[in-house]
Formats: sequence, structure tokens, C-alpha cells
Amino acid sequence: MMKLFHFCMFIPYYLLMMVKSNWIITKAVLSWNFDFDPPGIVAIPIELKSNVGILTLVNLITMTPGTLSLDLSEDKKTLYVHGMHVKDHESFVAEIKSLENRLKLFLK
Amino acid sequence: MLSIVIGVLYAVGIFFLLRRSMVRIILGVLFLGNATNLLIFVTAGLKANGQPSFLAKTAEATKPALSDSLPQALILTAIVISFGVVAYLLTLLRKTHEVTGESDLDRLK
Amino acid sequence: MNTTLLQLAARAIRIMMLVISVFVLLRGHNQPGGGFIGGLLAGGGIVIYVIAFHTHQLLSKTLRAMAPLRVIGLVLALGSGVLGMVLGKSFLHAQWFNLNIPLLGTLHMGTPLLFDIGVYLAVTGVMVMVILLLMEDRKWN
Amino acid sequence: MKAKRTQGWLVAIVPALLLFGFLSLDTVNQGNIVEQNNWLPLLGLNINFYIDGLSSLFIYLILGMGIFVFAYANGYMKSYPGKSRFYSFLLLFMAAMLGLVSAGNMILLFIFWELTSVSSFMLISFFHDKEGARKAALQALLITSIGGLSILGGFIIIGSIVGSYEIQDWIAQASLITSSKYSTAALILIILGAFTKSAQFPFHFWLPNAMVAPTPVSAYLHSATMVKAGVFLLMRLGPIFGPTDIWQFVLPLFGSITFLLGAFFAVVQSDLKRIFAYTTVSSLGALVMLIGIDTDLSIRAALMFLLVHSLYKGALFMLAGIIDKRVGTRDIYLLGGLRKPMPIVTTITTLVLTSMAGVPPLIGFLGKEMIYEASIQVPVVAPYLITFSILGNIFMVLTSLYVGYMVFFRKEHHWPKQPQRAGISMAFGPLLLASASLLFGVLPQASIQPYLQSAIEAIKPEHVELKIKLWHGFNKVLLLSIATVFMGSLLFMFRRITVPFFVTFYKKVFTIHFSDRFFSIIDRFMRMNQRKADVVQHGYQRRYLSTIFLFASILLWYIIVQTWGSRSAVQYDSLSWVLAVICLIIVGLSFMSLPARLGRVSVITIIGGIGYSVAAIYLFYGAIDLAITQILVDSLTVILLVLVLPKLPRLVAFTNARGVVRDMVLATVFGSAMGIIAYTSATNPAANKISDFFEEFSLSIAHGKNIVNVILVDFRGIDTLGEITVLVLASLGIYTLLKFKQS
Amino acid sequence: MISTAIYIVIGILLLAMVLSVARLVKGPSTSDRIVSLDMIGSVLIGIIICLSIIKDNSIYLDAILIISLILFVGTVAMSKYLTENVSKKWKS
Amino acid sequence: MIVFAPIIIPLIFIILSLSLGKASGAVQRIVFMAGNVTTIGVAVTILRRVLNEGYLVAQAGAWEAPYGITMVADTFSGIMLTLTSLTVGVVSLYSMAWREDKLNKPVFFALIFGLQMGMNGAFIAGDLFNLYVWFEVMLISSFVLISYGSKKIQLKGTLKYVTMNLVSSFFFVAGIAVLYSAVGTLNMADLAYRVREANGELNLFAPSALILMGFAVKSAIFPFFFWLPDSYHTPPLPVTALFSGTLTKVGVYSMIRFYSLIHLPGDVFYTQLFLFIASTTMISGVLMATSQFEVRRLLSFHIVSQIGYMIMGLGLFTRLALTGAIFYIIGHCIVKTNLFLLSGIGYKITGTFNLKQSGGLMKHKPFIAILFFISALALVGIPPLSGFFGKFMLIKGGVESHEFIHVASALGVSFLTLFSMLKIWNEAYAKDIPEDSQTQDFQFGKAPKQLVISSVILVVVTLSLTFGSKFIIDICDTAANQLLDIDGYIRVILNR
Amino acid sequence: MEIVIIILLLLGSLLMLLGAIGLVRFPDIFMRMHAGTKAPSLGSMLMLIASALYFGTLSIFIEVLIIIAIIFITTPVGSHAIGTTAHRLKLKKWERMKIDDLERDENM
Ligand code: NA
Ligand code: NA
Repeated sequence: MMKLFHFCMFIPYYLLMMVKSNWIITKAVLSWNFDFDPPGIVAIPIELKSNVGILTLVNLITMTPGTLSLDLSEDKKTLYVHGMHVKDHESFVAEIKSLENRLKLFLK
Repeated sequence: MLSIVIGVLYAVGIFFLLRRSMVRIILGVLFLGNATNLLIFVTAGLKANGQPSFLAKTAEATKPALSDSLPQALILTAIVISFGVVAYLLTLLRKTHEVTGESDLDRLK
Repeated sequence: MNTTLLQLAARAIRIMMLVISVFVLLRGHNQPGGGFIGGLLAGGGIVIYVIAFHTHQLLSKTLRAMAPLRVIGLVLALGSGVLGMVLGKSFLHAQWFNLNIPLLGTLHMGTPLLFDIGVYLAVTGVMVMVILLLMEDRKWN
Repeated sequence: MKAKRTQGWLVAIVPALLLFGFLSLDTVNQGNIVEQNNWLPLLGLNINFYIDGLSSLFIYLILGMGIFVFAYANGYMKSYPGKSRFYSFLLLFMAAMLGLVSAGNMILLFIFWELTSVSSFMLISFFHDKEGARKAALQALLITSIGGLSILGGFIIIGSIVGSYEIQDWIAQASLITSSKYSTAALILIILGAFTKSAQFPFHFWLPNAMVAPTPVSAYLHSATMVKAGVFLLMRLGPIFGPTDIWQFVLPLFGSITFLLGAFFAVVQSDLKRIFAYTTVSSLGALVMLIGIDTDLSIRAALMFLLVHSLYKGALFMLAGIIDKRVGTRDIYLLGGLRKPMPIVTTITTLVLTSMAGVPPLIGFLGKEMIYEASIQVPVVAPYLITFSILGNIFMVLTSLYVGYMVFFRKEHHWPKQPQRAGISMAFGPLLLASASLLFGVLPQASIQPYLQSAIEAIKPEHVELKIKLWHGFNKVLLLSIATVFMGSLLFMFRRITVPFFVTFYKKVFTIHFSDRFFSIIDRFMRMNQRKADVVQHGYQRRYLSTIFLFASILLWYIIVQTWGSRSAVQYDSLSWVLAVICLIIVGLSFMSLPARLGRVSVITIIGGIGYSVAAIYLFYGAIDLAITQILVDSLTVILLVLVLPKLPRLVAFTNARGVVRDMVLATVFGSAMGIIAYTSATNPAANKISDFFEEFSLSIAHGKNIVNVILVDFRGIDTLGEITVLVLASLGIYTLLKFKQS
Repeated sequence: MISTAIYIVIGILLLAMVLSVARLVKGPSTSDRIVSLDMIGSVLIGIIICLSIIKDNSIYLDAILIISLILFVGTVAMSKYLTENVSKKWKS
Repeated sequence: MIVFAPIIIPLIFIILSLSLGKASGAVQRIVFMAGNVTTIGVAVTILRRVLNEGYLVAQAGAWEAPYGITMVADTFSGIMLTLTSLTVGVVSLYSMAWREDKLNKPVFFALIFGLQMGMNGAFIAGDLFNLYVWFEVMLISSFVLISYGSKKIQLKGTLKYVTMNLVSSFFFVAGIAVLYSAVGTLNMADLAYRVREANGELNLFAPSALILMGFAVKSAIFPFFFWLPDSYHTPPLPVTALFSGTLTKVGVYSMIRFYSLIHLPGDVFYTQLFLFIASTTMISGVLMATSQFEVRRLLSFHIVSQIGYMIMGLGLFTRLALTGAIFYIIGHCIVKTNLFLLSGIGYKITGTFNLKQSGGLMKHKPFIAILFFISALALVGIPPLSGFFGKFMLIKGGVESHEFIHVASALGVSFLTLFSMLKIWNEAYAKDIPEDSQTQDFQFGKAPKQLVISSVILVVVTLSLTFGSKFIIDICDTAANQLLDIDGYIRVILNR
Repeated sequence: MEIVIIILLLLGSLLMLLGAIGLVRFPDIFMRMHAGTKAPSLGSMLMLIASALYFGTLSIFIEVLIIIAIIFITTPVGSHAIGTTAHRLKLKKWERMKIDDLERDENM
């Protein structure tokens, strides 16, 4: 029951993220000389265990335009994400982590 | 307009068929296939703003300008057949290249 | 290629594509779709699955499974034609039945559907076989 | 085993029985036999037989000679393997020859005509492991079949003039035939055929080469019967074409040339059989000449001479065979002095040679007499014909004397082996033939007159009564005969000078050997064809394709120009600009795919893009299923291409700039033709199309709203059945290509 | 109102398509081409939606379902086999 | 209803062959032969019924013509069905004893039935697009068969074969498209009806040209024949034999069939075009044949040449000429197949297809020599063997139409054909095996009986064409009459 | 309602255009992937919703939802495939991109 609630709470959050990231991409596309934070591929340790969980996380990361899941390590513990604007390693990881944490509320 | 497209597709397809490079044969065939299918489509007489050839629940409610359905079916058949043949041709090219080691058709006399 | 991600999704995608393909097949008589399109979709699902997990065993297992599918497809298509000949006036003469299925109500069924199922199976079989044969050839030859 | 040894005798029973049967029909007194059976009326080909005096004469000849030849063969063929084959073909030949002379339908005649050629081929190449035999047989068959085809052409032309192939109809409608504008062509074709069969100059050369055949064959086919088939044909058609100018010009001309050349060539040969072969050629020339003169007398002479020649020439060949067997050679310069060891052979041969030389009272004399008599009667060309005949006969006399002397009467010899006496089986034939020759010569009126008479009636219906007698009284003809014999003997007396002179003369003048030339022509022909095959069938696929597209372009443009007319304009609607953009994309992508330096993957993706754009076009006109399928198949094709890619060669530009330009021009020409055709058709669609039916009944009867799908699975389900069969078969093909390991 | 707006939308989509085609042609890498093919497919879906509205026929939407599925299969298969191709070469 | 059998039966046997993959070889072979026998039976039944009833018509799916697909058998179709199924049957028998090239496999059997299905479909199709579909079934089977075994030379040949035939299919489909646009129908009878209704107003030059070009490539006529001599000698011999007898005939059949639909009296353009093509085809084929020493290649060039005769009948398009062409097709199919079968037997015995290295067959295998001799003479048209009647009718037809040049080339080509047949005879049969081949412990091989039996069957058929010529020619005449009687065809199918 | 539809359509198409512009302008493959795979997905979703609103029947709504779900599921997997490939192919990266954990881990 709680899971369902968290799921429902998650949707608006996610939609918001989406709008936000679309704005980011718009800015990036239209920026004259790409003077934004540089992109990068960041390894993110993930805690979700179930296939569905990982899959959902991966998909959600990808569907938000600033980030893109590139690859998953063999042991399913590390996700490599390409970020369009990686100001620094830690803040980027934290951003993704917060998404994962919200997922963890209703997925394993 | 579409006739020009057909003409161009034919021309390019033939140009590819006349190359010596083995792989271009398949490209030529694909072009010719598209050209021929478009030809069927175009020559059958296109209706401007033709509706998809789907009928409403009753025959009375049929919209007046359905596009000609028969050529569509013909093209469908032709596409599928071409696909089978192309798949075979592709494998054939692959095998021929393996067996002969050639990529120049002129050396496959 | 590291396919862990793909593997995670493959099973779901296969099921989804198979279901949709059957859906596309069944309503093809009235909506866009039909045996050929459905067959290609189903084939696509299977191919994605094999791509995700591709091992030699899976490949040859799928190949073995697909070979009879083509034949069954042909049998069904031919069978619907012969049925038309036996029950109706001519080869492929469409025969329609009203099937009364409890719960679902009356279902309007006909030999053209059988024919389309035949097409579906044959196309699935052929498509998967062709792609897998080429995959196999590429990988192990 | 026993049967094998007497096979010849047993087979000889066949002609004997037939002869007996035929004699009992008594055609001379009972008149013509006409037997009609419809076979293929559509073709005008019926199994009709028409046996008149001419046919009867030939039938007697064929059967009579047949008895002797089979009997002779029994001894001659004793030591050879493959006798059964030999006798079968000899019998086949005899049957064909009988059919030929008794056919009433000209196509039937042609059929038998070809059969004689074929059996002759098999008999000439009886010793098939010898290259000479194969070549000679090939030559004979090729030459005679040129003739065969041309008489077929001739017959068909005449047949279509008359509307029938029956000889009786032809003769009845002779004036219709000769007045037709195609009759000349037909006649020339038929003459050509007769000339090849009867070894007339310039087709004479196959006959001497055919002497590689076993001697019974030479005696039967190549002297007595088959070579007379051409003569028979000419006689058959004499009533029709006899009066024409071509007939009276061509036949005497070539006949006399052949007559002279044959006789001359005989002098310079050393092989006994080749000598006799050339004398045969000469005699055939004389016959053709006589037929061409086309007077009562000349026909009479021809028939007489035909009979004469068959008898003595058959005998001569048999004798040559005996000598060959017993002494082991046929070279007259090795032979000699056979008088002592082979007295019977010597006697018979001398008799026959005398007949050939035309010395009275033998039948040969009669024949020669009549040739002169006929030649003299010809109005304009008489001097020329007489000259040729006399010269020819002089050589004939010389040959007879020289051969007799060289083989039997001179002392020195180089025998390969000691001569033995001939067995009765082999000597039987020549002996009887020689006797007949003598008998006919002494008592012509009593023995052969009625047969000849009825034969003449067949050729010259308004005939004069024919009288044959040995002594005509002292006249110009007799003078000529005596002069001929005298001149020949004179030449023989100075043989040490004359014969070498003739040989040298022959070698100097006749540097063109027709036979060699024939084979060199064949060789050159084959080499030329090889070159041509290499040029045309060069193996370059793209040039084959260029040829196809070139031809197609020419045809299509021709049609476009021919049918250029008004075209209605395209209708534009609110979405046309969208379509235009998509069209532009397709065209752009197409051109983008052209550059040779492009990578394989780039081209493949470009093709994918084109596919999607084409699908967009389909969508615009509401063809949803089509668009879906297009996208599906397009993606699938791209996947296949990518899959096979590593096993495929890279795209390399092999062709030079000129080739590119040439191909571009061709592609443009063809593409524009197709574009114009598409435009023309698109703007002038047919008024009522069958697809209206589908719209009307798709739902009401076929219970489907997706008309396209209904068409696919119901209206035109059988197409779809074929389509999936194609797919399954294609998958089988891919399976066999990839899975079968090469042996 | 929709009927005019829809033409603007189509115009925008076509512009997007042309741009994608430009990338398709330009490359430079195969991956770029695959991405642009994918993009073309998406634009096609957009165009189909517009068509369905112009022609007032919801049946077009059925096509989208199928097309989106197959585009995906194509993308995966293509990228999959392109890497394999290259990585093999890398090792040797 | 039996009209469908020629496609249903092979399809059933395709299914059976494929599903018997695990059965024992004997069972597979029995099924294979059973399929052939059934197909022959069906074909003969159809021929007999057609001779009695004129036409057999059925509408697929019971949709009335011209909307549904018409399957129609007339005498010409009946003849072709019987002929091809007989040929396929005999070659199948032969192929089972060939014991090389992996021919005893279910896949191979299925492909043979596929070929059969395609050809049969083409013979009875009453709908142009349906004809295209059957053509493709036939072609894909032939593609696979011709590459069957994947030998190097084979693949080279197949590539050309496939490409050219694909191009021809494109022509064909393009033609159908333009035709549909112009006439609005695909049904052949309806097409003929509309052409006659329009009374010459309809301009069908472009579509007809396209369609005929499609057929032309398939029937290997000048200047589209190149693929044939480059590919036909490459596959396993039974396949070559099968193709030689049947495949190009389907193209010719379709040409005749299609042309009969659009033909209007007084048509000079196509008459002259066809006759020109006929002569050039015969001459170019035979000239190139004479120089060959590879017996299969030699015979392949002859196929081209002899297609010319058939096209001559098409060009003349008179009753007699068509009768001749049809009879010629029959004779040629049987004889040409047999010549290939015999060359295979020769190969089994001497171990080579090269005439220069071969020989001794007459001495060692006189019976084979007889078989060859009869077939060779029949091919040449030596009377009274089968080739003669066809040629005779064609030449007679040519003379009656005053096309003397083409008559002359027909006669001349006959002569050259004789020459090349004699060449085979002299090299492979009459002469002894050359010494240089004999040195390496040369031994004559054995030809399995089944191979010889197959050839004997065809020789018997050849001879029966002579002895039964009256009967056969009558049938051909009926067929020709039906072809000319388009109104009858329309009446039967459209009830108009 | 009409306004909403129009806005959704315009937004969707603009997103696609944006993606296309990004596809053309962005300096490396990873950036282009952001533009080329996700912007159009979002765009098509918007447009789909617009069409669902336009037709306004339940069945259409369901259908559209299914399509959106499909897009949601397939797009990330697709872009993952492309991305991994691109990375594996060692395609030229934008020089400003500094962080690449995937490469680091692979080289370990
Ligand atoms: Na095709
Ligand atoms: Na084809």
C-alpha cells in the first residue's frame, strides 16, 4: 500500500524532472557556443537489486534528457551514465542517487 | 513529382547494378524494388487526400475518397517477395565472396 | 558487448512484442496489421531476445524451434484453403462461423483468420531463421 | 554363332523376298500403284505412296543390288565386330531408300531422304574409332543435310503454292507452280539438294571421302542407290520444271562440269576405291546433264545409263573390296599381276571395266551412245556439251584401261601379302552383275525395255516409243564413240607420259582441295564462333545488364516517342508541398548514396532513410498497412545488411571515370523513360477499375474493414499463399548456402 | 484552427526531418547514422499523428504502435552488430 | 476444382518433405517420388479433361472474375503441365541415383516441388499479378537449386542468373503496374476483353513492352540470354537437366499467353520484333554452341538457339505456326532434358564433361550411344523424330506468311545444330578415349541403372512423339486454336 | 480544448525540431544521442496525447497509453545500445569531456 503511494508520488516528481531536463537540453541546443558545463560519463554505484528496479532506474535516467544510461557493469552494481552537464562528479552522482532513492521506496 | 522520384530511383538503382563492386548489386536491387513499388502505387492513380482503405462499421458510412486498395495489396505482396529474394541474394553474395575471395564482379567471369 | 542492460529488458520486450504481434494479427482484418506485419513483429521480439542473450545453444535451439514453425504456417494457410474447398465452393473460399464462447460472447471467426495465422507463423519462422542463420554464420563460421 | 556367320545371307533374304513380292505386283503391266493414308493432314503430311514406272525401276535396282550386297557383305564383314549394327543400318538404309522412291507425298519423301543420309552417316563411320572415318561421315552428313534442308524449303514453298504435297497434285498443277514468283527459289533449293546428294560439283568431294566405309556400303549406297536419290528427285520433278530455263541451264552446266572433273580426277588417283568413286561422280554428272537436257531422248539415255552404271559400278566396288581383302591394299601402284593368282576376279573385272569404258557389246557402250545422241540433239549448247562428254569419256576409257593394266596385267607388284582366291560369297555378286551387264548389253530390247519404257512414261508422259538396240548403224554417234575409245587407248598407250602429266597437272591446277577446304572452313568457323562467343558471352555481368537496359531504353523511348500525346496535368492539393519535401529528401538521399568513396554502412543507412521516406509517401495517400510493411521490411533489410556486412567486401570503386559517365548516361536514359511512363500512366488512369468491387464487398461479404488485408487473405489469398511459399523457399536457400559444407 | 496549425506543425516536423537527414548523410560515425535514423522514425511518427488529425482518421495511430516497436528492434540490432564487428577487429 | 491441384499438390509435398526431415532416407525418397507421380497424375487428368471440356476454370476464394483470381486450364496449359511434371518426374528419378552433390535431402525435394509449384501456377494463372507470384515461386526455387552445393563456378553463375532474373521481375512488375493503370484490371480474360472493347483505342505499348521484356529475360531470348549459358552448366547435373527442359519454356509460355491477350489483328510491330528476335536468338545461340567443348555449355547455348524457334511461332502467330511452336516446345523439353541426362551418364562413365577428354562410349556403352543418337537427331529435327514436326510446321507457317528470311535462318540453324550434335557424337561416342586420359589407370565408370532408365523413359517419350504425332499434333492444334480464339476464352471466364 | 491540442502538437513538434537541431549541432555522438533519441520521444508523446485529446475516445486513449508505454520501454534500451556501441567504437569524444569512468573501469 505504501509502495503504491510512493509510486503515485513519484510520477509528478518525475514529470517535473522531465520538464526541467527538457529545458536544459533546449538551453544547450540553443546556446551559441556550448559554454555550459562539460559532459562526462560517470560511474554510479546502484543499490537496487531486482531486475525491474534496475531497469526502471535505467529507463528513467535515460528518459530525462540531461542524462543517459550508457552501460551496466556485469555484476549489476555500477551504472555508467552520460551526463550532458557534469559540473563535478559528486553532485552528479547525488542527483542520480536521489532519483534512485525515490525508486527504492517502492522497488527493490 | 512522384514520377521524378521514380525515375531517379530507377536511374540510381541501375547505376548501382552496373558497378563492378559486389555489394552495390544489392543496393541496386533495393533501389529498383522501391522504384517499382512506387511505380505501382503512383500509376494506379492517386486520390488527393485519399483516406486509408478502411471501412466504417457499415457500408453506408464509407467515406467517399478511399485510396485504391488493390495496388496496395499488390505492393505488399511484391515487397515481401522482394524481401525474400533480397535476403537470399545477400547470402549468396556473402557466400560468393567467401568462396571466391573476390569483390570485383568483373573477376567473376 | 556488454548486454546486461539489454538482457534485463529482453524478456519483457519479447513478451510485449509477442503479445502485440498476436494482437496485430487478430485484428488485422479490420485494423492495420495482419499476418505479415504480426509475424515480423513476433520475429523481432524473438530476435531481440536472442541478440540479448546470444549463446550458441540459444541460437541453435531457436533455430530448431523455428524450422517447424514455417511448415506449420504453410499447413495452416493451405489448410484454410482446402477447408474452403471442402466446405465451400472453391479453394480458399472463406468460411465464417459464429463461435459461442462462454464469458466472451459470440465470436465471428473465419478461415481467412486461419489463413492469416498461417502467414503469421510462416513469416515469423522465416524471419527469425534468416536472421539467426546469418548471426550464426557470422559468429561461428 | 552359326547365325552370325551367315548373317549376310539371312539378311539377303529380305530384299529377295521383297523383290519377289514386288515383281508379282507387275507394275509394268498393271500400271501405277497409289496407296493413300492420311497421317497429319494439318501439315499436309500423308503416308501416300505413288509407285510408277520410275519408282519401279529404282525399286528393282535397290532390291536387286540389295541381294548382291548383303550376300557380298556376308563374306566381307566376316572378321569385323559390330556386324549386327552394320546390317541394321544397311537394312534401315534399304527401307529408307525404298520409301524415298515410292513416296507419293513429298514431305514423306523428304523424311526418307534424311533417313538415307543418317544411315549413310552411320555406315561411313562404321569404323568409328578411326578419325578419317568420323571426319568423312561428318562431311557427308553435313553436305547432304545442307541439301536436305534446302529441298525441305523448296518443297514447302511449292507446297504452299499448290496447297498440297502430293506429287500427283504437283504434276497436275505444274503450270501453276512454274508461274509463281517463288518457283525459281524453290527450284534452286531443290536442285541444290539434289546436287549435294548426288555429289555434283562443287559438292562432289564428300563421295570419294566416303570410301572409308566398308566396301559393301560403297557398292550399295555410294555407287548404286543413295547417290542416285538426287537423280531420282530431279527425274520426279522433271515433268514440272523440265521446261524451265533454269532447269535447262543449271543442270547441264553443273552436270557436264561434274562429268568431266570426276573422270579426270579418277585418272590421277591411286586408291582403287577412290578411283571408282570419282568415276561415280563423273557418271552422276552425266546423269544430271542428261536430265537437264530434258528431251525424250536424253531422259531415255539417263534412265539407261542409270541402270548401266549401277550394275557395273556396284560390281567394281565389290571387286575392289575382294582385292583389298585378299591382297591387303587398294593402291594400284602396289597392286599388279593379279591375273595369275586371281583369275576369276580378273575376268570379271576386265569385263566390267570394259563396260565402263563403253566398248561394245557391253551395256556401258549403250549408255555412252545415248549420252552422245542426246547431247547432239540439244540446240544451242550442244558443241559445248559434246566436248565435255567426249573429254569425260576419254578419261573414263583411260581410267578403265589403266586400272585394269595396273592391277592385273602388269608384272611388277608390291603385295603386302600373298593373294588368296576369293570365296564364293564374295565373288557371287560381281559375277552376276557382270553377267547382267553383258546380258542387257547384248539383248537390251528383250531384257529391260519394258521397265525403262514405263519409267520414261512417268517422266515424259507424251513420250516416243523407245527403242534400244546395240547397233544403230554407222552415224555421227558411233563415230564419236569410236573416237572416244581411240583417244582413250592412245592416252593409255603413252601412259608413262600421260598419267604422270595428268597427276602433275592435277597437283598444279587443282590446288584447292574441296575436302580440306571444307574442314578448314569448319575449323575457322568454330574459331570465329569461339571469338564471337567470347565477345558476346564475355562473362561480365554488368555489361550483360547494360545490354539489357540499353535495349529496354531503346524500346521504351521508341514507344514514348511514338505515343507522345496530350497529358493531363497533376492535381495539387493542400499537402502537396509536404510531399514535395519528402520527394526532395528521397532524391537527395539517392544522389547522396552514389559517391564511390562512401562507406558501406553509410549507404545502408541512407537506404534505410529512403525506405522510411517512401513509407511516408504511402502514408500520405492512406496506405497504412503498406507503410507499416515498408518500414518493417526496410528495417529488416538494413538489419540483414548489417549482419552480413563483415562477410562482405568493402565498397571499392573499380570503374574508371569513363565507365561511370557511360553508366550514368544509360541510367539517366532508362530512369527518365520510366519516369515519363509513370507520369503518363498516373495522369491517365483507367476509368473503371476492379478495385471498386473490393471496396463494395470487403465488409459485407468478406467481413473485414481493412480492405487491404481482406484482399491479401481473401480476395487474392492465393497470391499470399505463393508469397509465403517464396519466403519459406528463400529461407531454405539461405539455409543451404550457409549450412552445406562444400564437398 | 487546428487545421491551419497542423500545417505549421508539419512544417516544423519536416524541418526536423531534413536536419536529421543531413546528419544521416554527414555521419560521421555509424552510430550517428543510427541515431539519425531513429530520429527520422520519430519524426515520421509525428507526421503520422498530424496526418491522422488532418484526415480525421484515428486508424493512423495503429501504425504508430507497430512502427515504434520495429524502430527499436532495428536500432538495437544495428548497434549490436556494428560493435561486434569492430571490437573483433580491435582485438586482432 | 482440380485446377487448383497443380499448386496444392506440390505445396503439400513441400510441407511433407520439410516435415520428414528426420525420417529415414527411404521414406523421404518414397514421398518424393509419390509427389512426382501425383503431380503427373493431376497434370494428365487436367489435360484429359481439358481436351473434353475445352476449359477448366475456377475462381480462387469463389470470388467471381475478374475480381478474384482466376485459375484456368486450357489445352496449352494442360500440355505444359503434363510436360513439365513428366520432366520433373523423370529428372527426380534420375537425381535420386545421382549420388553426388547432396541431392538426396529433404531440402532438395522441397525445392523441386517449389519449382514445380511455381511452374504449374504460372501455367494456370488467369491473373497477371498472380502469374508474377508464381514466377517468383519458381524463380526462388531455381535460384536455390542453381546454387545448390555452393561450388565456386556455381556461385559465379548463380549471381548472374539471380541478378538478371531479378531485373526481369522488376520489368514484369512495372509492366503490370502500368497495365493496371491503363486497363484497370489484372485478370487476363478481362484484359483481353477490355482491349477488344476499346477497339485499338487503348495504348498498351509501354506496359506490354515492359511485361514482354520481363518474360524475355526469363525465356532467354536475344539480347537477354546472357545469363543462361553462364549459369546453366554450373549446378549439379540433374538440376541443369531440369532447368534446360522446363524453365525457359515457362517464359515462352507466358509470352505466348500474354501476347495472345493483347494481340490485335494486323499487328506489324510485334510480329516483326518477335521474328527479328527469333532469328537473332536462334543464330546467336547456335553459333556460339558450335565452338564449345564443354558438353553442358554446348547444350546450354543450344537452349538459347531453340528458344528462337518457339519465338518464331509467336511472331508468326498463325494457327499452324503456333501448333508448331507448341509441338516444338514439347519435343524440345523432352529431348533437351534427356541430352543433359545422357551427358550426366557419360560423365559417370568417363569422368568428364569435356568432349576433348571423353570418348569410347559407343564401343563400351552402345545402348547409351543409341539413346544419345536418337535424342540428338530428334533435337536437330531429323525426320521423323520429334524435332522435325515442330520445325516443319514453323517453317511452313513462315513460308505461308512469306517470312522467307526467317525461314532461311530457321533452316540454317538446323544445319548448325546438326553440326554440333555430331560434334558431341564424334567426340564423346565415336572416338576412343584419348591416350593421355588413359594413362592414369583410366577405367570406365558405371552408370547406375536408374540413370539409364530415366533416359530410356525420355527416349520412349521422344519416339512416341513420332508414332503418336497425329495425336499430339491434334492436341497442339487444339491448343493453338484456343489461343487464337480469345473470344472463347473471355466467354468462358467472364461469362460475357 | 483545441488550444491545448494545438499547444501540445506545437510543443511536441518543436521538441523534435530541437532534437534535430541538437543532432546537427552537438559536437560528439553522446551529446547527439541526448538530442536524437529522447527529445523526439518526449515530443511524440506530447503529440500522441494531443491526438488522443483530438479524437477523445476511450479506446484511443488506451491505445495512446500503450504506445507511450512502448516508447518508454524501448527508447532507453535503444539508446543504451547505441551508446555502448559508440563508446566501444572509441568514437571521438568532445574535447571538453573530461570525466569518463567507463573508460577508466574498462582499462583497469
Ligand atoms: Na522481385
Ligand atoms: Na525475381
